[in-house]
Amino acid sequence: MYTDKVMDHFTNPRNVGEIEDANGVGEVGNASCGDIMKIFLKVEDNIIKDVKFKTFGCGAAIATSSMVTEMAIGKTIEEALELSNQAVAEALDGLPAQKMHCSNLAADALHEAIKNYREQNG
Amino acid sequence: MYTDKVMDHFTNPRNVGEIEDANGVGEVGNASCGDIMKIFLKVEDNIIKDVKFKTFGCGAAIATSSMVTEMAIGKTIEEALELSNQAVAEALDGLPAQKMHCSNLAADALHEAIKNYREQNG
Amino acid sequence: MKHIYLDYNATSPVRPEVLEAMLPFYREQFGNPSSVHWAGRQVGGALEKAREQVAAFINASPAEIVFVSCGSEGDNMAIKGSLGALKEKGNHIITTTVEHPAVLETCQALEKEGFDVTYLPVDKDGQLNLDDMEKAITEKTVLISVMWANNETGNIYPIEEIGAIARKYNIRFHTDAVQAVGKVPVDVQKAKVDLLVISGHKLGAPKGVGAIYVRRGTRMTPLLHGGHQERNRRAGTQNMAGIVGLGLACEMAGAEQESYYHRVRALRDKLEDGVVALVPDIKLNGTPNRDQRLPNTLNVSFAYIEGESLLLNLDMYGIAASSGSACTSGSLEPSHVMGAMCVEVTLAHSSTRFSLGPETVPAEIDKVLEVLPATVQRLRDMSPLYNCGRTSDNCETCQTIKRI
Amino acid sequence: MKHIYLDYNATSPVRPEVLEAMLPFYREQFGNPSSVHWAGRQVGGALEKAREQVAAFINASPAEIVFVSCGSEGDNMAIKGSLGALKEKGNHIITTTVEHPAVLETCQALEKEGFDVTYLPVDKDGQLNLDDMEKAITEKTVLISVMWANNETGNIYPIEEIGAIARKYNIRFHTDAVQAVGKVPVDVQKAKVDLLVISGHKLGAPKGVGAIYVRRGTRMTPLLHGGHQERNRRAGTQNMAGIVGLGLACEMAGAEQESYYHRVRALRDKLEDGVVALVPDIKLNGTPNRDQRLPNTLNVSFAYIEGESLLLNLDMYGIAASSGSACTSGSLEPSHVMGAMCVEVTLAHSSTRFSLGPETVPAEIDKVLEVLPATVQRLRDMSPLYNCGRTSDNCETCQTIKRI
Ligand SMILES: Cc1ncc(COP(=O)(O)O)c(C=O)c1O
Ligand SMILES: Cc1ncc(COP(=O)(O)O)c(C=O)c1O
Repeated sequence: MYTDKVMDHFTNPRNVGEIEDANGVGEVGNASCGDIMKIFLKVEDNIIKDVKFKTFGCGAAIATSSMVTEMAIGKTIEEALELSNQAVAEALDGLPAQKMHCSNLAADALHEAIKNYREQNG
Repeated sequence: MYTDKVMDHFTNPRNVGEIEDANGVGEVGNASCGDIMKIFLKVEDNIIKDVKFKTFGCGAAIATSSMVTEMAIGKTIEEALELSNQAVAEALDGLPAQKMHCSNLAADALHEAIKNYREQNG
Repeated sequence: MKHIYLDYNATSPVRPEVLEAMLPFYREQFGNPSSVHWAGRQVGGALEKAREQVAAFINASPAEIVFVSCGSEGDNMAIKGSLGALKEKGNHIITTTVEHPAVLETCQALEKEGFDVTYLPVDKDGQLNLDDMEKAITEKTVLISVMWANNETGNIYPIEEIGAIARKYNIRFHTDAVQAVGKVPVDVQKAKVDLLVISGHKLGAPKGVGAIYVRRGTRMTPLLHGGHQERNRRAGTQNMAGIVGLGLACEMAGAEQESYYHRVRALRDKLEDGVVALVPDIKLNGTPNRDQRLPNTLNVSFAYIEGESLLLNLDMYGIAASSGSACTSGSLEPSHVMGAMCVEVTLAHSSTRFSLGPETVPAEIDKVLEVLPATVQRLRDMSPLYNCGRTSDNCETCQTIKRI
Repeated sequence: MKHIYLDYNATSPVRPEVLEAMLPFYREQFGNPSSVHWAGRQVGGALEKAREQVAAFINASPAEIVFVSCGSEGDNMAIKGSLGALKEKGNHIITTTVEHPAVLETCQALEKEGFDVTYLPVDKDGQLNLDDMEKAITEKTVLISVMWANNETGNIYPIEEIGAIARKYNIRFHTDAVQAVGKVPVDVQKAKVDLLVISGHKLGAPKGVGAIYVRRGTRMTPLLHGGHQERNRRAGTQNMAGIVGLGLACEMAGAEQESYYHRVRALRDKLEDGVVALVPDIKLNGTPNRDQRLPNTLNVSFAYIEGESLLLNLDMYGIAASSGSACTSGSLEPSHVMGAMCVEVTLAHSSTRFSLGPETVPAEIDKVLEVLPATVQRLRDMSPLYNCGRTSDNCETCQTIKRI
């Protein structure tokens, strides 16, 4: 069902946790869909210095969360805003069709966190 | 499907043929049902001296025809009239349910032949 | 006694390679393909591989293949599922008088529910007149259902031409290809069919599995409601071993189709020529044009004798064939196919089908030709119809054996 | 890695004796039981023996057993066939909100055709209120359909009492016994059911075969029209190997039922006690009264985590279980059974079913209890819902996960 990359990120997720002094936090999804992703950002000089996640959801939800954190770190927030859910799925060598819709929201969560950062630090 | 007795009478039918100087002939069944039985009788002194049959039909039709000839020979015509299709089927250790209706008409053919004998010999 | 099996149109043994391929799915790989864990994942690939094999065999894509439990289920699903989905468009079906009961009885059941059915007649050789078909089309016609090849006579119907007519009038086209696949080339694109049914046990896969091709975009109501298997098209845990077997059987049949055709046709022709030469008073049922008949099928009536007793006599020599006699049909009437061709009723009762298969060998045909003439004669000598100058029932009477 | 299969309610491996008994029917005895010749006669006896075995297992007579292709087909046939035959009498069905999709989706399809369906609610433990049932009965009620035991929770329903109610009001009673047979005693006379469905692959027979008990005198329209197989009740060439396997599996299950119950229940209780003791923040789904649950089933929700990711984590240890999570259901919603019990939605997504089988051994339970607590904790540590003081969605929201 899942690619090796998905299983790798699912079994060894990178950047799990919270950032105590995050300056951007975003959350997407809801419990009835079975997926909630929360992203914590530490942005310095417009660059994403640190990013962590917490996710309630299926294998795809956890793997995309993990992948998006890896992809975001070190990027400017503009670059990070370019990151799409599609790009995350591709970086994982694809997701099963039925997962594309519900569980592939990690980039959205990242964008929410950036939005939150901008609001706070507008 | 068929009992050993049925198969015996089917594979080695007794008294197949016609009686040249028959004094009673009976036929039952019709082609659309797939069964036609014809019985030839030689009656002397009210006793069935000889009986032969010709049958177009399935295994059960042939076996019951053969069996009824064996059962009729030597009987008085009154005794022969007592012979029922049921008795023929029992003498063959039974017939499959779906054959009881269509293919178990040999006693009827015998009775027709006796009727014909009586008509001729009033 | 050696067994000579000439009833491949009824069922066939599972091919050894197919059985081999099935075995792991009973115990080692017993998972439910819907499961997410190892036991489910172990079999998901095999399910999709089988789908590809079936698809390739008939020139479809894998997503268009739905696995079912038998040919009859496929036919029921095709017809009821189409009529259910197309209710708004119309309520008229066109089919033929010579379809398998899985189609005919389904249509008759639908008639009771208010659908209109046209049963196209066939001529005395069992052939259709496509002008009749075009004339039968109305504004309300939503489905044409014509079998690719007839199970009793082996007649092959002009599916490509029918497909063209169906396309022209924008009518959905279903074909029961249960007897055709493996015996003649079957290509859903060329034939322009929308729905096509196959059954495993007629081509060396086991009983209890079949498939239906559903052209992309063909809306259907399900016949079996329930779980999400087969993309919501057919509920029920998939018969993994059977499906794997069907996949391989299709692949093998596809690869061997041409050599099969020539080999089995040569044997059938030998049998047909032999029967014609050696047994008097017979009637060939089906088209005399052998190119328009399945290469493995010979259906012949032996005047004056009844089919079941002939079968049982042949059976004593180990020869397995089948008959259109009422006595073997499970109903009280002789074959509706013989009726549709207006075969005289006693001849219908004596119609006998020899259907050859990939395992048939020349010596078996020789044996049949050795045994048959005397067997027929022996039964004729027992028959009140033989040599008595009786004329046969006329065609008025024969109407009574038609079901429709 | 050793595999630990705890998903017997999804499917089970074929028992070795059963497979052994099936094998001859693929090649040596490949005949079609409808044929009159040796190949057909070879298998006719086996077909009827299997019918006797199934009948004896549920205290029916052989003539009341019809072989079908799976549990889903049986349920569809029972419901649609009854409604078709009883059209004149009424158009109302009573069923429950916790049936298998093979029943629920069938009822929903019938609603679209104008039939009325009452879906009886269950309480938070998944139990029915029989007063509700009696109140739901109207003059138009022609069928009550209640499963014998639930596949997700293992809850056993009071079939004998429901049978008595159905008899009292002279209403036909169907029960989906797919999960019950083999696990608890099933007797169609005691339970006064008219229709009862079983599926082979849940009790050690292969996938692709099932049976329906049809009480003598129960009129039904066929689901599959066509040939005369199964006394005109179900068309299609019989799946001989599968049927022989189902017969033997039933015989074995009948003989072992009591010992099975005690053995598997002890293991399940050990698992249940262990989970309760070792993992905080869990919720048992189904009735806490273990006597009213199947002896092999434990369904438990682990707060704050989602089912599929738990399953995949367990899978890494070779442990196979199943989940009510939307991610594993094939639909976009979590289990309708959890919804019917008004289980809070995140808990529904985390509901996890362990179902044991005859081949389960104590060491496997030990291993699960060793692995489970840390695995749950690991996922909780990753969850935004854990330790954040967030209150769970209330029961208003939970309504949205009910399908009915
Ligand atoms: C209670 C219940 N009914 C029906 C079915 C359907 O059985 P099958 O998969 O054989 O169609 C199942 C199995 O999934 C079940 O658990
Ligand atoms: C032309 C045709 N259609 C349908 C069927 C039904 O196939 P099955 O027995 O697999 O249901 C058969 C086989 O008997 C057939 O010959």
